Formats: sequence, C-alpha cells, structure tokens
Amino acid sequence: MNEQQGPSANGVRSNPISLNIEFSGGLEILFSNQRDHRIQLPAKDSSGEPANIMFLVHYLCENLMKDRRKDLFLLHGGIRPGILVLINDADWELEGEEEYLVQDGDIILFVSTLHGG
Amino acid sequence: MNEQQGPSANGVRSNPISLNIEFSGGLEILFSNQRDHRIQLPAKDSSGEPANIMFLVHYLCENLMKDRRKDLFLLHGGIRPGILVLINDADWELEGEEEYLVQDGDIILFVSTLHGG
Amino acid sequence: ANEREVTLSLEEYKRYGRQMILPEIGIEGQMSLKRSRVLIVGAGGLGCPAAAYLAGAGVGTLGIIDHDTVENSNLHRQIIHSTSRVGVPKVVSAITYLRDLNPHPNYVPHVEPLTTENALQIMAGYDLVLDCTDHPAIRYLINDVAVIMNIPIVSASALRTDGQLVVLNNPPSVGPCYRCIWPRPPPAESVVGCGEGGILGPVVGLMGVMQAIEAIKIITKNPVQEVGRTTMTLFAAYGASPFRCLKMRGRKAGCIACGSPERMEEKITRESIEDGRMDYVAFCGGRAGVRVL
Amino acid sequence: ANEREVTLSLEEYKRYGRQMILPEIGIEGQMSLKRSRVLIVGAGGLGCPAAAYLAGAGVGTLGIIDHDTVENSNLHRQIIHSTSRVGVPKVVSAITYLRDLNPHPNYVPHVEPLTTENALQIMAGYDLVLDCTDHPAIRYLINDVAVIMNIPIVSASALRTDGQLVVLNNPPSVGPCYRCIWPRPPPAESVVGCGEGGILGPVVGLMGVMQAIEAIKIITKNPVQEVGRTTMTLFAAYGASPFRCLKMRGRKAGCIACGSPERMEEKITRESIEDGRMDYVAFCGGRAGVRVL
Ligand SMILES: [Zn+2]
Ligand SMILES: [Zn+2]
Repeated sequence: MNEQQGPSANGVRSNPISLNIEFSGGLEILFSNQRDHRIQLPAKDSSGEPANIMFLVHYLCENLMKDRRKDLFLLHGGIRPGILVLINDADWELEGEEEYLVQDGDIILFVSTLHGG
Repeated sequence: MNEQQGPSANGVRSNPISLNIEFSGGLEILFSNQRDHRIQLPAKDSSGEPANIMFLVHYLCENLMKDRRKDLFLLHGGIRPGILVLINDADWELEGEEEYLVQDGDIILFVSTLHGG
Repeated sequence: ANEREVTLSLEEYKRYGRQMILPEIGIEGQMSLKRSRVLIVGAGGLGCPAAAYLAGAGVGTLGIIDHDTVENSNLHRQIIHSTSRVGVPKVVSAITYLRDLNPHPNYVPHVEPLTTENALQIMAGYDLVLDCTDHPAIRYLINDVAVIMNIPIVSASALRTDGQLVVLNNPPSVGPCYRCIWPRPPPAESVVGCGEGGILGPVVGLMGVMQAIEAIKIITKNPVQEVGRTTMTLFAAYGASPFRCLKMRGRKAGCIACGSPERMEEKITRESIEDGRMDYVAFCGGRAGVRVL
Repeated sequence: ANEREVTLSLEEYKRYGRQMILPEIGIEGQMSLKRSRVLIVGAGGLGCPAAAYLAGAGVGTLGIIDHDTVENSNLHRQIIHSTSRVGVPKVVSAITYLRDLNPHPNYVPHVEPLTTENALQIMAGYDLVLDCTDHPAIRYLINDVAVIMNIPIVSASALRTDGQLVVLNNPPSVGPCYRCIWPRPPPAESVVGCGEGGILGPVVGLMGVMQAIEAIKIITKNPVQEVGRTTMTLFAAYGASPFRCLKMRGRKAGCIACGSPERMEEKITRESIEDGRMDYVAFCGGRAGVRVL
C-alpha cells in the first residue's frame, strides 16, 4: 500500500524504465493469460531516442507476447483498431499519443473493445 | 491527470499539509453536502506534536463541519461507531490508526456504513 | 420532448416514493422520467436488466427492438425472459415481464432487426438510446443515427468476465461519439461474441444495470453535463481491482459522424444511410449487403 | 457439502453452456454450483437481482428468507416481484419468478423473520449466506451464526445513491467477520433505512448483482482465497469516481465472534444465541426483546 510511484524527476537517465503494463478485454489471452505485468523497458530505443509509447508497443510485441497472432495486437505498424491505449487511466490521445515519452512508474493499459451483450 | 501527489520526504516541515478529504455513505450531508474537500491542515497540533489522524478529525469537526450534530461524526472523543476511516484506500487499522501521521497529498476517506437493502 | 405535459397519479406517487425523496430525483426528476422516451436496442444480457430498472423507475415510453426469440441458453443471464417463454420473440417476452412489473409506462415493441432502412424512422421517436447489442456493425449504425437525431447513447458491452460502459454523444453535439473514439472498426477476426467466448451472467447484468443508472442521470439532467469529455468504466470480475474509470478523449473535429471531415463527401448524413451508401456489415469486415443486429 | 454427487442433464448443459465454456467456471465449476446451497436473507432490493442471477447460474439449492409481503412501493427496485403479486409474501413471489426463470434449482421458502430462535437451525442447511437485509441488528445475527456454522457471508447494503459490498468470514476461520470490522454498532439515530432515506432502484440492483458475482467466485473457488484480508467496494452513482476498492483489516484475534476475546465469557457461542443472552435489537439501540428482520 505504501509503495510510492512518482514519475522520475526531469532528468537524464539511462537506467531502464519500470512500467506497469495491464491488459484487459481479452488482450491478456495474448500475454500468457496474465492481466498485470511489471516490466523494465530500455530507456532509449535502438536509435538512441528516448522510449516512447510506440517503442514500448513493439517491445511488448517482441518480448512479452507469447501468442503468435501478432496482428491481433499490432496491425500495419500501429495498434490494431479496436484497442484503446490508456496512460495512467487517460486516453493516450490526451497525452500525445504515439509520441508520449514513458515515465518510470507509468501504468499503461491496453483495452480490447468488447462487443458482446 | 498529470498532477503528482507523493508524500513529502521524511523531514521537518512547518508548512501546512495539503490533504484530500472525502466523505461517503451519507457523511457528506454533514459537510455541506460535498463529497470531496481539499484542505490545508496545520503541520503541528496545539502542543507542537506532528499532526496525526485524530488531530485531523477534530480539526474537521471544528472547521469543516457545518452540521451541528457533531456526535454523528465524533462520539465520546473518538470516531462514531459505524464510520470507517481509510488512508489512501486502506483501512486505518493497517496504517497505525489514530496515531498515523498524515502526509502531504494523503487521501483520507470517511465512510459511514450503510444498512439499507 | 420536454414540453410534454405529464401528471402523476396517486398510485405513481406511492410507487416511486422511495426514489422521489432523493434530492437527485425529486418530483421534477420523476416528471422528466415520465416524459422521457427511451429505446433499448437488444433484449439480451444487457437489455434485460436495463429495461427492468428503467421500467421500474417510471420511464414514460420504453421501446425495445430485437428480432430474436428466447432460447434456453439465454436464461442464465437474460433474466426478464423465462423458460415458459422459450421460442417467443424476445421483445414480446420482455414486455410481458415489464408490464407486470410496472403497468404505467407505454411499452413499444419493435420485433425486427435495426437496419439502415428502419433506423432513422424508429429512432426518431426517442430521446435516448441504450446500445445493448453484440456486434460492432450495429454499434456504428446506432451511433450514426443517434448523432443525426441529436440523442445521447448509453453504450455497454460484455464478454467472458469483463464489461465496458461508455456514454456517447452526451450532450448531443458536445460529447464524443462512438466514431470519435473508435474511428476504425476492429478486424472481423478479432470480434468475439458471447456465444463463442462465453459470458458470466451477472457480469453482463452488472453492465446493464449500470446503463440504467446512467440513463436516469441523463434523463433527470443531474449532474448537468456540459463538458465534452466522457469516461469509460471497465469491469473485470476476476481483476485485482475490478473497476477502472478511464478518462477518454473529447469530440474529434474531423469525425465523419459528428464533426466536419476534411473530405466533406465522407460525412455521414441521413441520406447516406437511407440510400444504402453506408454498408455497416462490409465496413466491419462482413459480407456486403448482409443485414445486421 | 462438496461430496454430494450431482450430474448435469442435456437440458442443463445447453442452458449453462455460455458460462461453462469460461475457463473460470468449466464443468467443475458448474458442478460446484449445482452442489451449493445458498441462503439469501431478505428478498428486497439486494436479494431480488442476487437471487435471479444465482438461480440463472444454476445454484443447486436456493433458500430465501423474508417475512414481508410485496408492496407497490417496492417495485421500482425489487424487480423479481410484480404488480400482480402485491400482497403476496415476498418469498413466495420471488420463487414464482425464479421457478419460471430456471426450474432446475431446489427453491426453499422461509416465510418468517430470521431470529435468534431459528437462525442456527435454518443456516445449518446452507454453505453460503447473502446478507441482503436492511438493519444492523440482523447483520450482526447473520454474522455470528455464519461464523459458528463456518460459512462465508457476501454482505451488501445500499442507501440513496450509494452502495457498499464486503465478503466476510471467507474462507471461514481465516477472513475477518462483520464484528472484526464493526466491533461496535452504530448509534440507533445514525441508522437510516431505504424508506426514510430513499433509494435509487438500479443502485441497490447493482449491489445485488455484485453479490451474485462474489457468490459464484466463492462457490467455484476461483480465485482460491487463502489470505485473511478482504476488500470493500464502494459505489457512489453521483461520485466523480463512482467505484472505490478499499483494503480492509484482517481478522482480529480478540473478536468476540470469530476470535478469542480476553474475557472468555464474552465469546459468542451457539448457546449464547439460542438461550437469548444475545439481544441483537438492544445491542443496536432498539427496544430490548423485539424480534428482528
Ligand atoms: Zn464523432
Ligand atoms: Zn470477527
């Protein structure tokens, strides 16, 4: 209860970034049937740019996803239509979308939209 | 969304403490019919001790509560039976109960137990 | 719709007393409920509890549209149908139950699928629509017509042990619509229905009850909704923290349903729906020309 | 109770198919549901939807206890009763509805109040109890008997536009009981009922549906519950963030119901309930000797 997760101060860092990754709406089936994951993301991508959401998405697809149906998560280089991305419970569109630079302690939630009723 | 509220570092401070006070289960009726309040609590009580939950409770009773029926909140010097106190969504018994020293940014929730069905 | 004069009988005062004494409802709110005309699209796992609580609350006109009949595999979750009504159209079964719960509302049966041909005409008779359906194609159709008609949508869905709820086009021409949030449909192969994926009865029930709550809040205009933001509520019965409240984007200026798209010919209009240019099934990856719901 | 042999008929396989294909339930879970015996105390706003979804899910034995009759002011929220059954005992009305929803369960009517005289005997026939009542006195009685009988309690309550849910004594002799969390009763003047305070129908409905979900999780033992902690879910229909999940304390060593109190004579036992030493009404500030529910 007392663990505190504030984003790291504005600063240069090269330590990996600790992130809470969550899947909902059936996406967890693609990730070992586990809803919550705690991962360490490299702070920079291969070209030395600071890690943004799209880098994270590709990283998850390559390193965390066990299912071979990659196009149920990534399609044509982007997030598959029907999946919402939430950064600390806010729609990623409110946070800069693909360009958002992930911060230590961020909770990134991927929600597959449900249609049943 | 981006406001960050971490508890203040371990340290001496005499600035007032910013707290989010919430009431639920009908208690809000005693507090101007408002569920959420943001208050500034003096960092020390009248005898110079750091502010704990019971100091907060008395402070609320004297400064925030408009209703005159004080015994619906405080009874015989303690929280009225049937009211739960939650510190950052955890039962105050898990946090040291009346002795807990409130921290900057804490969310303190008072819940009156409901009985209807 | 708000000018319709209504009065409450003594029986109604007694029946609704427990909710009329709430400051959030009051006599004004009860009158608003009686004046309101609500359409429930889909009399399944979501529509059943939503209809029960809205009828109970005293909505004046309650329309239900569904072309399906009651099956025994529905009954673990579609709780206003019954074993003795297996084989009966769901709309008829639902209204049988609802009329016995509360005889006061005007119940309007629509025993047919909602289609591009009838949607505009049917939805014109209502002030609020509950999307209780089970396929993206029909969800886009409901959205587009609701935007044209200026009525809010309370949309929910459920699958397996999860549920989702979002209020759209609320208030009309201010809040985001379904297409603002989901501009592109999911690939057909990613769409799983309750028949295939399974569903825990009270999970879809929970979402339907939440739709009734949101509908009552909209009808009684409390809280007054002025901001163009909406939230999405997630429920996961087996999640460590079962409820999540997500802050969603606002209305998109270029939305082809509620906005002004750059290419104006893409804008969805009454005509583009009625003349069949909008093929919702094909849009969602199904065979073109197939009717939906 | 778990050794009772049960089989599923073809009709049952079809009926429960949509929930049996869930990995969280499966055939094993369905068998556990059929073997389970659940008592619902109170056939009101909470008990109605809870009973509907548990009956729908295929609980084997469903007992309902309530001494009240259906009134027309109940029907905005007590959705398994009906206008044509006004004046009928709620238990009879409920079972009329439930039997038509699902004829398979064994429905046990208890048309009487739950009292210190009958509680031990009645609750001995069940594996799980849902507290759907409306007064602290009866909540303490249910708790004390459930602790003695070693059965979990799914407890909910609602008032105005708020609801609360907590699972107690789960698993028995590990999780906290009602008295661990509320050792002292609230002053009588602070207790407000739905008649007085009012209640929004789908709010209490939501809490009842949540009770059904928690009951199914307990009966199917998924997730396996081993830790002695519980959470409390708060719902506020008009709150900025309507759902809160609170982490509650564990079992208290000195609890007079489930623990070993310092003064052993305070310990609540079968005998202290049966011989009338426990006066729940007086404990909660009412007139001594008055029977409860
Ligand atoms: Zn739009
Ligand atoms: Zn205890």
